[in-house]
Amino acid sequence: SGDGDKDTGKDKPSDEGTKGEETANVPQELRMLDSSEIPTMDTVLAEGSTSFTYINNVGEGLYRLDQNHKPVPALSDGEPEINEDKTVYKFTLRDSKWSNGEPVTAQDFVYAWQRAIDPATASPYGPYMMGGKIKGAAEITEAGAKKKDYDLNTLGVKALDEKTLEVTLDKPVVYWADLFAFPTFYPQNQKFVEEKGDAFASNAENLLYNGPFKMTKWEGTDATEWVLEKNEGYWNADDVTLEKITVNVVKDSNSAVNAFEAGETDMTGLLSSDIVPSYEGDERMLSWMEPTVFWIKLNQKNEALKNVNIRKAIAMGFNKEDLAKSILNNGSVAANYFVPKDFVTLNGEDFREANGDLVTFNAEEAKKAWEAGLKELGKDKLELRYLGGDTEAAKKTDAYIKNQLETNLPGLTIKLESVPFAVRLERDNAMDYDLQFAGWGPDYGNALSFTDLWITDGGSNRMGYSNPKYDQLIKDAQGKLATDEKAQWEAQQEAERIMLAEDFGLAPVYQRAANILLNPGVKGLAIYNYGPDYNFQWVKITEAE
Amino acid sequence: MENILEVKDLNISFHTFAGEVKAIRGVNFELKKGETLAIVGESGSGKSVTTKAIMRLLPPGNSEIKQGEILFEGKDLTNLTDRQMQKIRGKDISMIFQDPMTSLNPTMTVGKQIMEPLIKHQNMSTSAARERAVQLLKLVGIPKPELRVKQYPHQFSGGMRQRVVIAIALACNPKVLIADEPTTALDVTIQAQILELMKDLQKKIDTSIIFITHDLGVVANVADRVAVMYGGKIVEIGTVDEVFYNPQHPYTWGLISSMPSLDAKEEELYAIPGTPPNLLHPPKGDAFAPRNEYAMQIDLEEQPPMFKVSDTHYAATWLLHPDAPKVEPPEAVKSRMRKFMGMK
Amino acid sequence: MGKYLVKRILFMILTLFIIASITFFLMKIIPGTPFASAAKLPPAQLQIMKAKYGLDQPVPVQYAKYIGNLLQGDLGISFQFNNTPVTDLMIKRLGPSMQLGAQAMIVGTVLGIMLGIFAALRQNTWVDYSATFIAVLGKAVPNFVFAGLLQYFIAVKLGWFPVLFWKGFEYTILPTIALSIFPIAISARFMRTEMIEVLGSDYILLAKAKGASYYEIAVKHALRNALIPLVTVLGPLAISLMTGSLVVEKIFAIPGLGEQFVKSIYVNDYPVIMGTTILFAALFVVIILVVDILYGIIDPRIRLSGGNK
Amino acid sequence: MADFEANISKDRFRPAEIDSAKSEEINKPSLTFWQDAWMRVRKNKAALASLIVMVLLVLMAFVGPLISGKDFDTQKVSHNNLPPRIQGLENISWLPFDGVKVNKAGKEINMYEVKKVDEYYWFGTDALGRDLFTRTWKGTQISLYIAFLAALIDMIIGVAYGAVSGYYGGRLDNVMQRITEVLVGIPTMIVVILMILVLQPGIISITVALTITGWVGMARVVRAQVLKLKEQEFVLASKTLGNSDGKIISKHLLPNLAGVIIINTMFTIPNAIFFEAFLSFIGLGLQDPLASLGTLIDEGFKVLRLHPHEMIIPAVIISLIMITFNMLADGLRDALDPKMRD
Amino acid sequence: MENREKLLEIKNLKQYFNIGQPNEVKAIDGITFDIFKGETLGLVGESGCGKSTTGRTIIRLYDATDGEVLYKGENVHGKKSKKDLKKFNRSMQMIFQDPYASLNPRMKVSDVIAEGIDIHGLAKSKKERMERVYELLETVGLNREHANRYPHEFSGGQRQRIGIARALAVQPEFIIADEPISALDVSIQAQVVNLMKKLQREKGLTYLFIAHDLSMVKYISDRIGVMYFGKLVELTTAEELYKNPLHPYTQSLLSAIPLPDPESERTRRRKTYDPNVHLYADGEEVKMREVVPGHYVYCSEKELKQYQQQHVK
Ligand SMILES: Nc1ncnc2c1ncn2[C@@H]1O[C@H](COP(=O)(O)OP(=O)(O)OP(=O)(O)O)[C@@H](O)[C@H]1O
Ligand SMILES: Nc1ncnc2c1ncn2[C@@H]1O[C@H](COP(=O)(O)OP(=O)(O)OP(=O)(O)O)[C@@H](O)[C@H]1O
Ligand SMILES: [Mg+2]
Ligand SMILES: [Mg+2]
Repeated sequence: SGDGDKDTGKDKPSDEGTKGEETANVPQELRMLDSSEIPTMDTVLAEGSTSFTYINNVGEGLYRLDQNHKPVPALSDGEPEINEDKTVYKFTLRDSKWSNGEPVTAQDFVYAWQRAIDPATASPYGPYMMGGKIKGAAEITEAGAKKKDYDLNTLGVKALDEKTLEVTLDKPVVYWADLFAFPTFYPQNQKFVEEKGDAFASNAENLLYNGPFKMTKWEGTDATEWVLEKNEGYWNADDVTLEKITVNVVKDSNSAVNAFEAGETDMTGLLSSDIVPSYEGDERMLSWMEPTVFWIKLNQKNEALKNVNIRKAIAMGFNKEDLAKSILNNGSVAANYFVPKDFVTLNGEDFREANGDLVTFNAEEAKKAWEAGLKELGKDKLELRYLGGDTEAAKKTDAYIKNQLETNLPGLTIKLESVPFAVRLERDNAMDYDLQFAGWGPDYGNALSFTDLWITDGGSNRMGYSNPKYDQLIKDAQGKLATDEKAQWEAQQEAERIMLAEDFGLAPVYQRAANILLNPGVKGLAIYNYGPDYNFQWVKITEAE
Repeated sequence: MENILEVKDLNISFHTFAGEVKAIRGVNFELKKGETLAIVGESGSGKSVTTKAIMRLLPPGNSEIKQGEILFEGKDLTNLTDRQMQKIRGKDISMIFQDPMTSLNPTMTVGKQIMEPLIKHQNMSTSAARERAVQLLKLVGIPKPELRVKQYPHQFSGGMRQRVVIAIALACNPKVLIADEPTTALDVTIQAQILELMKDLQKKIDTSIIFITHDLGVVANVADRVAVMYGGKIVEIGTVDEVFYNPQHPYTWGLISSMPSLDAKEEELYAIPGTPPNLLHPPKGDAFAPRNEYAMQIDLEEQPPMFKVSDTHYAATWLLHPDAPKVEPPEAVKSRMRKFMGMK
Repeated sequence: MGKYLVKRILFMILTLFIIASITFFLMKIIPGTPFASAAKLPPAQLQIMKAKYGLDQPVPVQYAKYIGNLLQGDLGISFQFNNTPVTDLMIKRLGPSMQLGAQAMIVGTVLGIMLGIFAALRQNTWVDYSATFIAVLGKAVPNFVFAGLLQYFIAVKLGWFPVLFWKGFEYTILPTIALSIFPIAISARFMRTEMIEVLGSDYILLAKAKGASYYEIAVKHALRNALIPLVTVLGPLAISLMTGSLVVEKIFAIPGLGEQFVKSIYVNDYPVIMGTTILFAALFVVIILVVDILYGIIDPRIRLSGGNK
Repeated sequence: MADFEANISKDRFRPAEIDSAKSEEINKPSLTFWQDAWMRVRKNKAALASLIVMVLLVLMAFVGPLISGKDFDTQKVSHNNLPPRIQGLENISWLPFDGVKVNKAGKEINMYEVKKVDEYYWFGTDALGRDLFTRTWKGTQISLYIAFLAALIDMIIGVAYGAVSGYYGGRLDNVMQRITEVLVGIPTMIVVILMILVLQPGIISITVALTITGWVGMARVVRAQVLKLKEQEFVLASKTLGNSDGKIISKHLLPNLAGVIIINTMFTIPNAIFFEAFLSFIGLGLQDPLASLGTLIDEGFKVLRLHPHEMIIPAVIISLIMITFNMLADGLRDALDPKMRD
Repeated sequence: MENREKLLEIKNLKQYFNIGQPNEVKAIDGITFDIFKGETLGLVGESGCGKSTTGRTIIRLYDATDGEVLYKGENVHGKKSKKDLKKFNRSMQMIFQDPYASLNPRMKVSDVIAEGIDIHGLAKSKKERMERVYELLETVGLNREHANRYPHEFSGGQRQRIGIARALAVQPEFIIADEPISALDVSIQAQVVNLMKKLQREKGLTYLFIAHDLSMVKYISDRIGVMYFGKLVELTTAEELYKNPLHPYTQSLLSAIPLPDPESERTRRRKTYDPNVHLYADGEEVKMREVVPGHYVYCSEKELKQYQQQHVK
């Protein structure tokens, strides 16, 4: 997975020769802004992209995402030995050191992973990333929830010796390399963690580093300023040019832009969509497609939304193109799908190229379906509650969609309910909505991170979508087809088609574009679609022209 | 005796929402060195306005001296600049107000408030001024003055506060002291003390006093001369004996006879009927005419001039016109007049 | 006096307790989950997390526990800032908020008082009208607009001050100005009213009669008396400045309490909501006490009656 | 001194006929308290001007949405983000009503020509192509509504609370005072945000939230005033006549509180409007497509650099409202203050 | 005198404020006297000695701390039914000191006066109510045109008369006048005093007349009580009090009144009162004692003798 043609990260290795010279007398320091504090630097507890970003830059796991967003062996010395049915992986570790001088051992992995799954830790992402993938993970969580005894040693991870790590999976996983590159699977030094106790990861001093950078200043989770410096003890330190990264938190997008304009920073956080149009065509703005898709969830427990015609009418009943181009106007594109484009490719072909547009705006067809649906329901009017989204553009988008639907589908009344994110999550969980504007970003680079959402009673389905055909296809993709990339791919494409074009189980709206302001002198920034946001490992500062 | 202060044909108006209030309409009087001139008259007759005009303390926004002169030692105060006036206030002319409870600054020690004019007008050093403040407090009869200078007004009783105000007023040995109802808010016993104090002090520093009150008893106690005001004018002026024992103006008659006397027991008090004039629309003739039982046609048409009764005694009533019919004043007045004849 | 103080302090504690209790139950009715990843997590995992933070217990039990911990000075740990004790969070964030609030308070009241005095001394002239206008405008323009414009024009366009952050005195200037506009407005209007009232009082007349100049009257006599009632407004104003500077903190990227507090409400970070509320309330009761004491210091009438009785 | 002309006809010295009843006559026209107050307000130019502007604003709030011929929530995406253009004024180049926008390079482009729009949007359009003229006045309507509703409820609760607390005094007063202390002690922010989250955003919850804490100020003022008033002799007189507490409060206290109440309300109104704008900033304002001046300013502020009109117009109107209310409140205070009367 | 009907008996009345608090005030501290039907009892004393408090306690504006007030033999402060209360309220009324504060500025004069009529249902119709108002206005020397005006349009004296009309509206037998003329102009005071006297003659009213202007008090009162710091120190007829002031405080009070007579003022000697002159021994009983019939002085047994000697016929 991964993709090459984003606007960024696109410095080809060939450029590097010239850059080496350019960087000669420029201080290799990057000053950047982030939009939130780092909630935790404990790999085991991390759950958000901010944590993942900095953990990724100061730490390292078996694998590591490269400049092209491809997992490549890192602490694992070369590819692992994999057994016949692709469930047991044996890694040999390369020689590397923690920042306190101790070697990174296989035991460090076992300790970290066991800690992540341990119910006593109550890590959010540990069980999420391991459950159903690493052997024994789901069982431990179940036991923990029921307050029963559990044995951490049943987790499928073993240190055969100092340098050899054996991982046992529940079943074959196509995207296994992505998993082992994910920060949740990074090692931790048991002695250090236990020594520090509660203080572990509470600030820069109470952490160990084994990645390209070290944190030299970070006063804790609520710090609004931190500094990363090159880690000379990193096994691949020669590859790192950047000496120092200074990060400051700025929550207001306008303020960040002001700081950038005043030359106080080299890089802003994501721009709010209101700002983007004023930088159109400006070389300082960096834009790319995120694999984040926004859609309207249709609660199929609702009497009316059980009706496929009604769902079809809603899914086709609003003009997404106008929304993306005129209203959002920040590079986002209309989504006629739920697996995003620029996300996964197979043999150079994007998932989207193959599966195309599945549900497009068509006012006429929508109206037809609407009337048919109403007839089937025996109604001439319908009122639906619409649970609003939480993004900055949400209110505008919601207003627009409401207006579109009500115009295009006569007899429909939409009752907008805009609520904060935490409330929406809870109501999503309780399925207390009719329509819900929501979005999803992946955690690993496989279409499964989207397609497995909609299996019957899937943990994140939460809209009552259920189709045995769909379930079967996904089950196959996760299971028996896992070793056959092509077949797995096609099964998922078929599933997506069924879900959208036949069942109209979801109304996709748009795929989001991301925009930041970046000093043109900053080269080699790697931007990732899932897990961490950025990797600074290859960044070089050149004279800005 | 020389005149230290002369007020000539003073006319003052206030501009209010309702229109022009002609509060003072041609007031004339003079104050001699060392004497006490009492101004009596009912509420709203213009007593305070007259004296505030002398001090140039009328509210700056809506008041206007339309006409007239106020000569202090020959200088016309109405022409002075603010700065020149500030030099006179508190030094040559000082003033005591009616309400001792509100006329002291609650957040400043009593000592400081007494020292202020001393430092300002007599260029005293702080320590000298403090010493003088203690002396002044002693002078006005406040026990333990050394302690008291450091206290705040609220730690003083009403009578003591008024003494402090008097001390402030006397700090620079003023040539003229204006006392605007200095005892109205006080008890009779305390009033008596304050009056005695003022008379004592007047003797010591030989100042001239303008004493405003509407209590005739107080007037009888303190005054050398008396001016009776009504409706923005002085209607009768004379020595205290003349005004009390030989009053000429019917309003003065009314005032005197409406006071019950301690010895005689009247069945009914003499009451001046009606209400004071509205100075927004002052009457064409004598302002007192509508309440005057002896009013004549001319009273309604023309304002009476000041008729001379004696060298020191004048009254503004047409009754003194030779052509006017002789009228019988009320019994209380008549008995006084008889006494007056006897005195002569 | 001592007895009075003890009584006051006991009552303060009771007030705090009531506030804490009310907030606790109110907070529990806010809908929403405290777990950011709730959309992804399987039910078993959510269960484990709830158990860890004691959220699976009945509310009264949670309440009893909370109050128990509170009495031992333990405010719990934050959800959003993983495992960080609320006390630490607040201590770090309180500094900038207090400094900014205090600076804005000083600038605001000093300027506001001056404006109010000028307006009162020149009542119903253009000076008065323009002072009133400035004061009203200060209240009329929403804070975020004012702060945003200041940042853009003064910092970005003119480059006179840093745009963002909290790293030294020059960084505090723009936020202080932005935040002081409200106290300027309040104190200017209050001061004007009080000054006019004081200037009309008998003792001012007496001061004039003493020959005091314009300046002496305004500064020596009127000011202090007009200030006395202002003190009562200053307390609550100080609180709102030191705690409610959300807008300014956000726009100028200042690591203060306001922004963090609002966010904690959004993400249902219960311990932080509680901790901050208790802190604010404690600040409030203390400042009210301080104001009362200050009142006594400024106003000799109160000082004495308080002492005597 | 008595140098009068001697020749005054004797006739004039005959006794005058004076009607004794006449002396009790009052020549002033009878002005009630309110007439008198109105007269004072009229004399105060700033207050009068404010009153006129305020009436105009209120009028526009109701008439405005009707006269542009456009709907406040009709979206026309192809017409979005247009600058203002007004017939007749469009050719006066220094007025900002020519539909021209200055782009980043400093070049003026007529957006109406670019987008091929024939219509006139007097205040321009927003991101969804909705007519800002209509939305602005609709927003004014809602802001005013919120303000008035908040003021009203504040007035009712605050006045009742303050009056009862002050009138009965003693232990009841003590308890009620402590309650307000606690209420004030809970940060307004948390109460408001909690209320809005619990009740869901919208006009009602904003009003409720405002009301929960907003009335404390009013209660304080009223209580203080009642404490003063209840010692007034006219209240004692009513007591000696045997009047009941309820009657005394309603007939003697409340009418005399009217001035303070009105003045305080005048100050409450801008506070409510301001607060609503603040709520919009933290995302708790009204639900689209409804708009208040607060939400309009908030939305406009985000695109200030690109489409300044979207913020400036509502900001000017909110400022006008604030200023007029404050000036009027000042004027009323002067007019109703008993100390300022004769 | 002795056989006259007692309208009101005040027995050891006490009124303390802020009891138990550090700022406790003993505003009246055990006073005993009677008021006879049809008389005017004057009450004088320096500011703050408890005159107003006495009046207000008698009319139930305050609950007495101790002692009792018997009105026609009935305890005023005892528990009362609503009906009894109304009856009481009708029989006893009050006139206040401040003509500006005693009328509700937001009420028309007619409503001010008719308040009592409304409360006690003394008029059957609107018309009758207005008739009563007009009648009352005329009784106090105002005219019917005034009914529709507001208090601020009247002068102090007129307002005071409106206050009197309000009190008269319920046809009381007993009126407490708390410094009804202190705030009035000299020229107006006589109007009000004359009116009060006239009403007393015509309606057989009984007054408790509180003031500190002794000349006016002497003029209007049949008997006068002198108060000093919450205690009644002397009580006798007006004539007797001026002729034979026995208590040193009374003497000092009388000597302080300035008379509108320059001649006597020039010769006046003021006496001062020092409470220490009494030199009461511990345990000595100090109370109101009758020095000569009808003349009571607050004194000890020893002083009584002294006073009796001092007394000149
Ligand atoms: N600031 C003012 N504005 C308008 N009218 C005023 C002002 N000051 C005084 N007057 C009017 O001037 C007239 C005279 O008032 P002044 O204060 O001199 O009366 P006075 O004789 O001192 O009465 P009192 O015995 O009540 O003090 C009154 O009619 C009063 O209403
Ligand atoms: N409600 C109250 N609470 C506390 N103290 C009071 C109260 N009313 C009166 N007092 C105090 O009781 C004492 C007697 O007051 P009162 O008003 O009866 O005096 P007075 O003789 O009427 O004085 P004046 O001549 O000034 O009217 C005073 O010291 C006063 O401060
Ligand atoms: Mg006066
Ligand atoms: Mg009294």
